[in-house]
Amino acid sequence: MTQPLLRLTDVGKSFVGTNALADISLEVHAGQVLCLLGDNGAGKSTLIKILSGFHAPTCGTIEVDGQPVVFKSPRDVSAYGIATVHQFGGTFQLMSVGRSFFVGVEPTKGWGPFKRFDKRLAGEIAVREMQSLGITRVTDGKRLVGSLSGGERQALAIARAVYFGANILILDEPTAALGVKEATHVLRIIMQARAKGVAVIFVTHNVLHAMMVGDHFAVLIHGRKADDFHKGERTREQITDLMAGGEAMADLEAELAELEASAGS
Amino acid sequence: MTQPLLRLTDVGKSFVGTNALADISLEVHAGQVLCLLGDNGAGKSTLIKILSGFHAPTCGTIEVDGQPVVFKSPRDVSAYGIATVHQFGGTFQLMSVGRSFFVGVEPTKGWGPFKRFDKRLAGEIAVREMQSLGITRVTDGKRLVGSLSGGERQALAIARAVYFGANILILDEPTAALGVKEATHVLRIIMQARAKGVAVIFVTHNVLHAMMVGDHFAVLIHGRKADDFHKGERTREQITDLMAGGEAMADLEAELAELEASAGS
Amino acid sequence: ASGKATTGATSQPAAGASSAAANTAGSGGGKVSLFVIGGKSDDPFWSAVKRGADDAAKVVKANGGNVTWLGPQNYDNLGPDAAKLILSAKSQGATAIVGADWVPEAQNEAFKAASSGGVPVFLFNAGGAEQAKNVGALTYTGSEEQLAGKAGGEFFAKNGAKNVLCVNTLPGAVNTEARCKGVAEGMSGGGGKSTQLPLPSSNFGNPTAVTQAIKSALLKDDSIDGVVTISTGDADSSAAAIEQAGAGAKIKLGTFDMNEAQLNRIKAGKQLFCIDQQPYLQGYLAVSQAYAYNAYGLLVAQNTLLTGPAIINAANVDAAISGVQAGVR
Amino acid sequence: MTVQISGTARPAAAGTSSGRSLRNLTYRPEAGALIGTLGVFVFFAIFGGAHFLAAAGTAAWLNVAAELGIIALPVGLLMIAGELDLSVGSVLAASSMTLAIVSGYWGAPMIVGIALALGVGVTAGALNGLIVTRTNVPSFVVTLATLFGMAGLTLGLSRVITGTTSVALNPDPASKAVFGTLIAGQFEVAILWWIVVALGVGWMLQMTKYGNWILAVGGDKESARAAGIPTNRLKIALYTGSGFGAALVGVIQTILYNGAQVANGQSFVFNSIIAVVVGGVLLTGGYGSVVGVVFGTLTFAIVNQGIYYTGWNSDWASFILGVLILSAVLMNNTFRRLALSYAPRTGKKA
Amino acid sequence: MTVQISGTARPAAAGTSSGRSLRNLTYRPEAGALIGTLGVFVFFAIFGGAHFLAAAGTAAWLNVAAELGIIALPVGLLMIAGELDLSVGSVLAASSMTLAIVSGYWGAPMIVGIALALGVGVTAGALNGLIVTRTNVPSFVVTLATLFGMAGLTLGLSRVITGTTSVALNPDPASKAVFGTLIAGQFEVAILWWIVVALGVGWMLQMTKYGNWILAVGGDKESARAAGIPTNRLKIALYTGSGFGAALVGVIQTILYNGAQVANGQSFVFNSIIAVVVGGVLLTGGYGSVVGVVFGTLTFAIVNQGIYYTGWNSDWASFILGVLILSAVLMNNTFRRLALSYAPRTGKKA
Ligand SMILES: Nc1ncnc2c1ncn2[C@@H]1O[C@H](COP(=O)(O)OP(=O)(O)OP(=O)(O)O)[C@@H](O)[C@H]1O
Ligand SMILES: Nc1ncnc2c1ncn2[C@@H]1O[C@H](COP(=O)(O)OP(=O)(O)OP(=O)(O)O)[C@@H](O)[C@H]1O
Ligand SMILES: [Mg+2]
Ligand SMILES: [Mg+2]
Repeated sequence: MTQPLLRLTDVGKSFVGTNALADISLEVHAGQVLCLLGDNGAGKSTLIKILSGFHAPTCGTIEVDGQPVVFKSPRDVSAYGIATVHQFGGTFQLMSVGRSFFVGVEPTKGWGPFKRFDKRLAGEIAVREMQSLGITRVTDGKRLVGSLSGGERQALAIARAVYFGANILILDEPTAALGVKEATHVLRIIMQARAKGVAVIFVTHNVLHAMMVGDHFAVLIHGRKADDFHKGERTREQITDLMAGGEAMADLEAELAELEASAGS
Repeated sequence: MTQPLLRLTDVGKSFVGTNALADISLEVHAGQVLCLLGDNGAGKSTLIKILSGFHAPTCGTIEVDGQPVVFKSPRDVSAYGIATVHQFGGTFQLMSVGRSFFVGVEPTKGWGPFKRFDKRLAGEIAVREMQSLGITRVTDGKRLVGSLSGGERQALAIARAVYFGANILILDEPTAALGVKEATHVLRIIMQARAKGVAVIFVTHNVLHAMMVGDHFAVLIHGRKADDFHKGERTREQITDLMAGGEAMADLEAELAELEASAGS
Repeated sequence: ASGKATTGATSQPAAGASSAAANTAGSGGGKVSLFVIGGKSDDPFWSAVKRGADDAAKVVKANGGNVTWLGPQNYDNLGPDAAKLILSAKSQGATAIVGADWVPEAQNEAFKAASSGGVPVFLFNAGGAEQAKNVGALTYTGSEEQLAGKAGGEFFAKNGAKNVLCVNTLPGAVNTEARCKGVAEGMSGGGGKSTQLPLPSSNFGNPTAVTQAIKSALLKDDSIDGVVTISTGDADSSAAAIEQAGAGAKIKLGTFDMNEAQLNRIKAGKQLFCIDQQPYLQGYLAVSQAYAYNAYGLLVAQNTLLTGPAIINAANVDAAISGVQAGVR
Repeated sequence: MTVQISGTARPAAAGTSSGRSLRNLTYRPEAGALIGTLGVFVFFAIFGGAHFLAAAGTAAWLNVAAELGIIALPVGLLMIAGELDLSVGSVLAASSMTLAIVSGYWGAPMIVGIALALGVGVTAGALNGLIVTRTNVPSFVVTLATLFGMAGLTLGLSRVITGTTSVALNPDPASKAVFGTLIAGQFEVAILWWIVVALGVGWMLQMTKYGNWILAVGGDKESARAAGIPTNRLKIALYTGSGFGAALVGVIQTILYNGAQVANGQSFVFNSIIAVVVGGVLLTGGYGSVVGVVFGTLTFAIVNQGIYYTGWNSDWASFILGVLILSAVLMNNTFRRLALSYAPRTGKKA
Repeated sequence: MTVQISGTARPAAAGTSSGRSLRNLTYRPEAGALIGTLGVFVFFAIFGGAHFLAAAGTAAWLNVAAELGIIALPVGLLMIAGELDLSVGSVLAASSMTLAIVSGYWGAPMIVGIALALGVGVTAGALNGLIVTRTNVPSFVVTLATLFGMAGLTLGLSRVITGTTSVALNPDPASKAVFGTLIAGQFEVAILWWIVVALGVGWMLQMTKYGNWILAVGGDKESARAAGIPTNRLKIALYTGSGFGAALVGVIQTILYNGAQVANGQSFVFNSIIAVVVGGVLLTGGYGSVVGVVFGTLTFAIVNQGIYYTGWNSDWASFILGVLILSAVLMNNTFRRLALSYAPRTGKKA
């Protein structure tokens, strides 16, 4: 097999009094989608924050392209062509769409001391990228983010990550606040990125979304990697049980079906 | 048919420069689940905020049990046995679970000037109600909300609404941040409430969840009611198209399937 | 004035109180513990008072006693804060208290509690003979704000001023109000008048805002032919304001207190006078008296020692400059 | 001015029974404040010597604490509810001038003057509350504007009415006894008032539903409103309370010191905020306790007065104050972090 | 102290072309501030008469504005980044005493004194920044503590070194010309410094990526960090800037007035915040502009000085100031609400 773009070996993270993550080993390959699954509080976001340089891991090593690296800050990480959409946040209410899109990676024009932020270009790119996600109502890069709807904001964050995720694109529950149409657009974007050879890490609680785009699956339970498999190696029921933290969902679903039946009668 | 518990007639809401909602007429019956569907920015949360007394409608009338009412504040509304889980928020980082659960409806003991907030009772009830939602790891009502995981917090808000929603229970995307197990618990709770004769209004972007628990469906597109139907009157494809704001999702899904096929090869 | 204090130790009231042994006159110097209640420590005027007190304290320390200076951190709550300091001094076993009586209504009870509790009290800087009598203090050393103001007003009038502006950057504070009131009194005695220019706290400590405010007042009313300020910093601002208003020839400048910059101006003919209370002397004499009384039972024959007001003008400015350079004026 | 709070969910691996009770202690907001108070007390007990520990020394800081505390307690409630009140300095001055003018200058009965003085405070507080809730202008700016505005109004009116800025008052024995007496010749009767206010405010915050409302409003205003709390009325009531507290201190000082000055009171603006923050209340709201504020007030008063007992050059008083404030707040932050990671051992049933 | 912002998504139904350019105007943060400045100018032009409009009257408020502006601009950047700096008052005093002592009392060359004075400001600013970013204590508390601490340190050291709290300085003509001259006998050279600082800060905020960083950090600190902005280094740099601004004003005043006093500068603490907030900067961060801060500074200076040209009794100055501050901020809030509901007409291509 080819060299993985990103390799984690025995990565762990403790907070004061909490062991959020332990012994995580994973490989992420170019042109593949890794779905990160797991119950609430399983440690998915914590892992994402380590990969984006937001948290430093307590132990373990990270390799990019076979070279061991230490991510010192999120800024450090973006130099590797890694871009992340975090579970919450990532947009700035009172900034324009164009400014918000390019926070931390501002395009400049001019040279030397006269180098300046090219706001017009920023606005144009931001609007173009959002429209490719199906958001057609945003047409002015100077519009304030605070005037966008929740879904439009989420789309802005995703568009940004897609634009800058040259090598690795990390999405933490990107579709949670999106409607069906917008969610489908995001899935399409993921597939397009994969086709371009980008490695994607995709966190979701939606088993259908996961099965639709995932090539490779990793399941976290209580901060540990419980399973790790490829597309087609598990049934939907098995995956659902794993996502529920290893509990058998069949009982609960049966109970639900029963309630439904009794109500429907 | 019986008298509806809640009836909206031609309700509308404008913000400065925006017509968020117009001409909404709806009926909510005891023992039924009304699913409110619609694209991002369709106006679902705005409608919910009107029903919870958070916003005043710009026009239209609201009747509870056949009596016209004007909701002056959220406090006013809770007197009718209506409880709401809003899309975001609803929990207080630095308060204990017990205090947070009972904000605004504190249980008291003692009498006269010595009437005081019964914190022990509050903690016990809060923990008990959360456990019935499948959250077993929270066992102390004095624990601070800020130390709960995202899903646990969402569960706390839902448990609170379920507890106080004597007549009408309103849930705005309650399962968005939840794992599969917790989401299933919430669906079960909705069915149990319905069985007890509570009227439920349930907002979701998940078509499966909607079809599983909904008795009656209302779809908003651009702030107007586009469709209104009962269980079984529409196919899943029709519902999906409606949720996408009236656009045909088939094309997009076909494109997606194609991408998936080409990737899978 | 009464002759109460003139006969030394015998005038000591209620000497038989519980802690009297350590506090009565003539304890020999070993256990002397003097407390001085003075002004805010970053105030240039009080800086000179403290310098005098510190110099006097050298003698006290050389004889095994000690002197402690207590000052409020600001003048925002002057009466109550000062009263608390007096009680604080008493509670620390002061053998004598030297204090300024800025707000008699607020402070007198505390002073009385000290003097009637067997701790000799010496007033200085503010209060005057009348309050000294009221609180049972042995002497008063200092000037009086209103008297000093009156002297300034009279000096203005004598030099032909008709309409004097009294710039008050701490409006509402008891001592600064008294200064301006005194100036008005002195002016009206000489046939002129004086109005106050109160500047809000949002200008305090910003010389430019003070300068420009004074300038506008001068532009607004061109009958003004004299400006007097309540502190040296404000005098610098006034000088700039007069210059910028283009009225250097017409408007005479005076100030309460002094430092080198003012004296240099007087010498250069750009300022008329400073009203000097000789703050160094206030500190020095008051502490020395308290020490002499505590240690040896000695008491000066006058119960009021006036250290001012002295007017410093071109005639006597050279002596004052050398004093300033020594840090004592 | 945002405070980032990081949540922790799982309990620490293990803990002995005594370990648990210790954690219960650190879990309370006042724990850091208590340690701060003890710290400065021991500090000055060592450097301030016997006089600091004697009755008179104790009275010195208790008196300062009492007056500050009567203002800091309602201001603390406001801060827990997420708002600031900078106007207390001018409210104090306005109410004490009112009393001095009405009962001193005009010679009306004391009771009338006291009632009007307290009325001025309540009105000013309600006005602050109305402006803050109606306009959504940040309370920092609103109360800064009323701080300036009321100071100007007090100065202007006093001068118009009395021609001066300092008015004397001869309180009758009854009001002297209630507001301005020295118990045992040392201890201000304000200490009793402080205790009364602390008990009342403490009961309200800890024991009644209103306390829960205050915590909720400070934690998340929109969610609190959604949960059915009348947030605007609550805030107006809290502002009224802080106006009342400032006016009460104005009355006490005027009667105790037999008169009022226009410039009085400004030092309470920052000092009350310092006392509250040192007492463990979060500046951004939603967290704090009355016991903490009481300890914060004591800490401030001990530092403020203790310096005079050390015999050190008082030039350095401000410097020491600055350093001690910072240390005390750092201590609180550590404890708040511990509190957030508090969770009971899983073995125990709820 | 939270500000609730409600978003609006859809464009208003219709608008003429001139309506659109008007909305483009109201959409900028400085629009409210500009109207505030014009308002108070017209007000005092009417009530202040010819003297206010003459060169001397103009110089009066321009001089005050210039010095305040040199501090308000970097403080404004900090506030856009979501932090406060209350310590500027003491930094100003410390730097001006440094210059007076080094070049006046000790007689070192002016250039050395000026360099050390500015160095004191930069160091103090960096220290603030380090403490704020390292400890997560709210900047209000940290800079309040340094405000007290530095004031005490300046007082203590001045007295130890010079035995007094007021030191004279005889500046050489060169430094007088650069920092402390009056152009045309009226206009302080500080006005030019203010213009330089405003152009520099304005260029940075509007034109460079650092401006984008500042807006982002103030809008949401955690998201900004996640987006790769070195938030801590940025904040330390901004604190250094406000320390430098305060020190520069200290140098200017010391040279202009030939000496320094320990107690100077405290009025800048609140005044700079007022100027910034009146200039349309959001107290909670994330929104504001340099042009707005300049207008806010002018508004404050005009009100501050204009009162003296009206001939009204200046006892009421504080009162008028309070009322005008509140009106100006209310005006801004209205405009910010309009800005948030701004959206282009849908017919137009981006
Ligand atoms: N900053 C922190 N401090 C302490 N504990 C934390 C912190 N962040 C996360 N945790 C804890 O670590 C665990 C894993 O959290 P994480 O956010 O990674 O879960 P997740 O898998 O993303 O869950 P969800 O599906 O709800 O988003 C949780 O128990 C959480 O409470
Ligand atoms: N307070 C407000 N001020 C102005 N416009 C608002 C406000 N709240 C909502 N809107 C606008 O009203 C429309 C409806 O918003 P709403 O939040 O009801 O959508 P929604 O259906 O809940 O969407 P989602 O599925 O993303 O939650 C949107 O265009 C939104 O931008
Ligand atoms: Mg997560
Ligand atoms: Mg919604």
